[in-house]
Amino acid sequence: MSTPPTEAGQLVEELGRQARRLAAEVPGGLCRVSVRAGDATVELEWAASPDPRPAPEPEPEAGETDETGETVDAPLVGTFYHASEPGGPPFVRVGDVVAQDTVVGIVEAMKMMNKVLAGRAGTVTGVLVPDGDLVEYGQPLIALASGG
Amino acid sequence: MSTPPTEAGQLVEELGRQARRLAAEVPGGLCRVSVRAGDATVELEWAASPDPRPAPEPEPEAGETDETGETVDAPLVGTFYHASEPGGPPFVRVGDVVAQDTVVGIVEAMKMMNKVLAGRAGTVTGVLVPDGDLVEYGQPLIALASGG
Amino acid sequence: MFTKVLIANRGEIALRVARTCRELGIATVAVYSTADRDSTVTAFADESVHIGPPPAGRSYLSAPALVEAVRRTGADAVHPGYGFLSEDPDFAEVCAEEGIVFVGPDWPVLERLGDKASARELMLSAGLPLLPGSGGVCATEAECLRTAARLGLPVIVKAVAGGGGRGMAIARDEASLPAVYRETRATAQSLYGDGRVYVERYLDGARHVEIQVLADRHGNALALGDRDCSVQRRHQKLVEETPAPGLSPATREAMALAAVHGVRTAGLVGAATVEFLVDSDENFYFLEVNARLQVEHPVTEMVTGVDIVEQQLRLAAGEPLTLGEQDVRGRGAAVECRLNAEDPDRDFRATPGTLEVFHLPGGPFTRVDTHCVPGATISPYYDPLLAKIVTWGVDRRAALRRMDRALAEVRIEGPGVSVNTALLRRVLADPDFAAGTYSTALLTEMLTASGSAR
Amino acid sequence: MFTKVLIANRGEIALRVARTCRELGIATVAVYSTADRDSTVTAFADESVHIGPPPAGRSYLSAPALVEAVRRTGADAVHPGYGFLSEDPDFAEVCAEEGIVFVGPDWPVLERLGDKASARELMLSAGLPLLPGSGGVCATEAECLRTAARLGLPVIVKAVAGGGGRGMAIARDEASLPAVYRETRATAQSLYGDGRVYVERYLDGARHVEIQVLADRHGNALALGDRDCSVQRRHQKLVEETPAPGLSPATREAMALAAVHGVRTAGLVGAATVEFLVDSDENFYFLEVNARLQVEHPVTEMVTGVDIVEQQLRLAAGEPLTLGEQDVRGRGAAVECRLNAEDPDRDFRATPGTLEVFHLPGGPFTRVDTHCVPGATISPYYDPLLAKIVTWGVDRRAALRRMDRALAEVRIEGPGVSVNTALLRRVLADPDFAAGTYSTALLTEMLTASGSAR
Repeated sequence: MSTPPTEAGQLVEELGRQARRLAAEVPGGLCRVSVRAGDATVELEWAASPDPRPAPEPEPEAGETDETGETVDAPLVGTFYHASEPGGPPFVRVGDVVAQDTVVGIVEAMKMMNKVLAGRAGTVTGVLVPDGDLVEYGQPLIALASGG
Repeated sequence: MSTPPTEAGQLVEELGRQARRLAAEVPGGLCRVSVRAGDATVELEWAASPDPRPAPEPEPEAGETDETGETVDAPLVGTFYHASEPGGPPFVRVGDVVAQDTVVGIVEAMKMMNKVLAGRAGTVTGVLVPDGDLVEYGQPLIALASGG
Repeated sequence: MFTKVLIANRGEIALRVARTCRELGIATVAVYSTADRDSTVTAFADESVHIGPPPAGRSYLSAPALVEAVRRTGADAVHPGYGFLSEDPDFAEVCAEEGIVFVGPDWPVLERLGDKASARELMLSAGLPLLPGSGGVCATEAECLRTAARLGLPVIVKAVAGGGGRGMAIARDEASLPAVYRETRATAQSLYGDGRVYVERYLDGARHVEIQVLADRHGNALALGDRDCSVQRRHQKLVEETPAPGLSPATREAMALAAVHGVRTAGLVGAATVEFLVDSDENFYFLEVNARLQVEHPVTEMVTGVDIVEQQLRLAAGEPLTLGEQDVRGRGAAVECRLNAEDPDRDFRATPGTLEVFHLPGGPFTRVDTHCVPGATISPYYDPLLAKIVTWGVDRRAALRRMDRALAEVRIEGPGVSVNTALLRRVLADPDFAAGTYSTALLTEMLTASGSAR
Repeated sequence: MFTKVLIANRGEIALRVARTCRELGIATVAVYSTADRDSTVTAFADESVHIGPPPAGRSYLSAPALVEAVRRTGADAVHPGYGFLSEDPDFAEVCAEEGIVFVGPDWPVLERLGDKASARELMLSAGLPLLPGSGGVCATEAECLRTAARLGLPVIVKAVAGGGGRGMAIARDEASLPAVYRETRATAQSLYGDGRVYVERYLDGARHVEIQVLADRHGNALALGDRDCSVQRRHQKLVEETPAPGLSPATREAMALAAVHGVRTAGLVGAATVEFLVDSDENFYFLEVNARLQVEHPVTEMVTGVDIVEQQLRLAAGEPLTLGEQDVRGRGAAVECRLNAEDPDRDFRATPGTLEVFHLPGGPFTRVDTHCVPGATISPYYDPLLAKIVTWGVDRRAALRRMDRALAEVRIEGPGVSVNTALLRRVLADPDFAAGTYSTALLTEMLTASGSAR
């Protein structure tokens, strides 16, 4: 079935994007993906069933880079800091070129400092959250243009 | 948007047929018709609002001929009789040619005898309900082929 | 008990009755007009009969169609719900002649109570307090004017054949009375084929309070508490609650006694509601008897734990009333809101259409009665009631807060469909309503004050 | 009372808690994982916080995420619902340290009751009857075998850190005991990071009966009646009812007294359930304390008229218990059925998917708690509970017939989605269940007898 260049087609495309994003955030065990818009359906199913136990908690230090590559998002709920200490120099400024493992900020949750890594190479085009603000999971923190 | 010759198209056609049939059964005051299948919608709206009072009860003697012209349907709930008296000659037999006002049967409801008229000219191709059976509203009684 | 009951109604009440039948092990027959072919009760019932085209006169109001549907299915009883043929003595008489049990009072009782003038006389003879009035039919305009002069204005002119808030009009001054008299006669003639009217003094600022009564064939009768139904638009109820707020226990008891006595005097068997007007001094006056199930019966069910439809069926089957005062003692308070597909901003005009989104509340102490499902079409042929939301609480305040929570969960959307949810929430927020000091004037005053229903 | 409560849960219970908060005028904060972004409670609540990705370990089980969500929104209390962190002493302790009220018992109480061995000791000291057992942790296989020899077989090996039906296994003969012991240790280690187990005599044909208790900070405690939860699949409850059928009033009272005494001895404040096993001679034995809201709390609510979530909030806010015995006297009977997206024919495997059709019952004396709507997607990350259907009746028979009527109205369809409706109706139709003479063996026997769950 070809996707017509209509609103419905665009909807399907966006749904697909969301599905891929969700799948990317999950450590494993994906079992079925179904995308539907009106009568159009795309469905994928894998043989293995998902693991019912909670996944081992990964050390939340890498920022989640959204798949459009535009932002580095908060890896957990907490307070976002630009610098490692009050008044200290910020980890990154607009225009900085970062590598995958560059620390771009810190999210403090229950007195634990969690480094936020860029996750990919690029150039910082914006710092989206003021220093000291409370952020929720997935909230965009840093705008990042591809390449450097 | 053109209607493709698909299942959806057939669905729309069938929905349209149902809507027309419903509309035909109603004595007046039709206000809005909406036919939808997936994203395809046909909608018609009339300016006058329907009369909230019950319509005056028409004398139920004409059979309701369905719009395909294939059957004469029961105009009310009751007992269907082939003849005007027990053992008498039936009003019609298969092969009979009938006019619009030919009596094709009787439906008795609460001791009232209601004549069933053919409603249109044609040839009787079947008597669908045995003599003395209880019929519900709209139940096909007589099969009728067009012309004569 | 019956083995098969035909439900001569549609919408939420047909499903309501079918549910209790199922719970009692009674087979159910639904009837439907062409417009209701795919209704919820048709899917729910054990059998269904197509009784006619959409106009009620040829389907739900057609006694021959219903009687033949009973014969076709072999049902041994007919439950008429409310509205349609539920208080029609002719239908009840035909059922009796055909050997079908009509789940409601005997037809002579329906006839006596259905004529509002004879019902007044009957209750007067039973000693119930009545508003001063014409004491019978007002046959001429001159008689009407004389009566009004004697009673004092305002007066209300009512159709003898009316009921349920239809066929009545108020005259506030002498000048307007002749027109009101003539118009009410004309309306009554066109609605009921009976132009007779009578006249009563009209009480401003009164409350509409009613008593739910059950009575058996063996001389037992019992009141199941009261309901306040003063929130009305155009004499149609919108919000109902039990117990009626702020009444003294003495008044409550006196009304219950009067209602039970009135029902017994009428020789009524089954469930009935005796309606009263109550003034600010707690004087109460008989209005009419509704000799059938009421729309608002669920509030009484939630507070008393009595299934009123079950009681109707048992009483119609000739069983004696086994409930006593101790079984029907109310717990807490309950309120009902009627969700209608209507536009309060356009004089409550019905807004039929397709329900693309239809989401109703649930959860603790919340009851929902509806025949609608997402995708259903609300037909213009019948009343616009979509659902009844009923909430219970340990007290009135708790029940009302719960109702507001529940109404906030309602999401109903469809092209052209307007629902009165916002107006209902405005009623709950009204200071007089919240204080329980409202009267039948509440809604009119609210709408007049704001110039809008929203 | 609180001004803003964060609900640290998801699904039907998050909505359940939010509803009562709204009714009490308390602002609500919902939290959601990425999988629950468009959930009903997120739409219902005043605010929502995205706390993590779908796996519960990084969202609903993440104490830091929840505490930071509280700080971000300024909530003054956290309601944990059931499951997830509801009985986690570490989370409760962190809340206390951060100045957040945890709506549940104080953390030392959770710690003491969460360790099943110490809870046993505590209840033994309070004089509650216990099944003969190891009297503490069974540290070695040899000790386990000695204990079993002393108790007689069958025995049940239970994880000290277990609860809610997980981390336990039965050994029916001596030969199988070592394997059962080793496997339970391994399971406990992997599920809870705590491999300690203990051993109790196992009762065949016993019933699972629990007492709902409320206790305040001022020394008052009250039982709200009992519930029978013997219909279980793999130690998970499926059907629950109140009152427990067929118990003598003396046993009922003795269990209630024991439960209240146990809760007081533990110093527990809030709502809790004390679970017992009851044998055919009505001897009862302490099993465990669930120091939180139970899934099945609505049956108690329908019978007593008490909103248990409201009580939890009041008690957590330090208010004294104002309810007395006379306020919680039960009326009638209630039963709950859990609608799960699972396939009884495939060992109750969860069947996540999209609910294309989602129609639940309503009407008289019927309560529905659900977070699902048509079109919703059931995620594979969480438990498969779709809805709880609760019905009330004047007696057990009426409640059960009503439940069968209600279940017959359920229509849930979606690709790959299987729902256990038919199995629930089979339970209702089972002669032992209908007679009220069933035990925890009921479901297993039903499934074994038919070779199929349908």
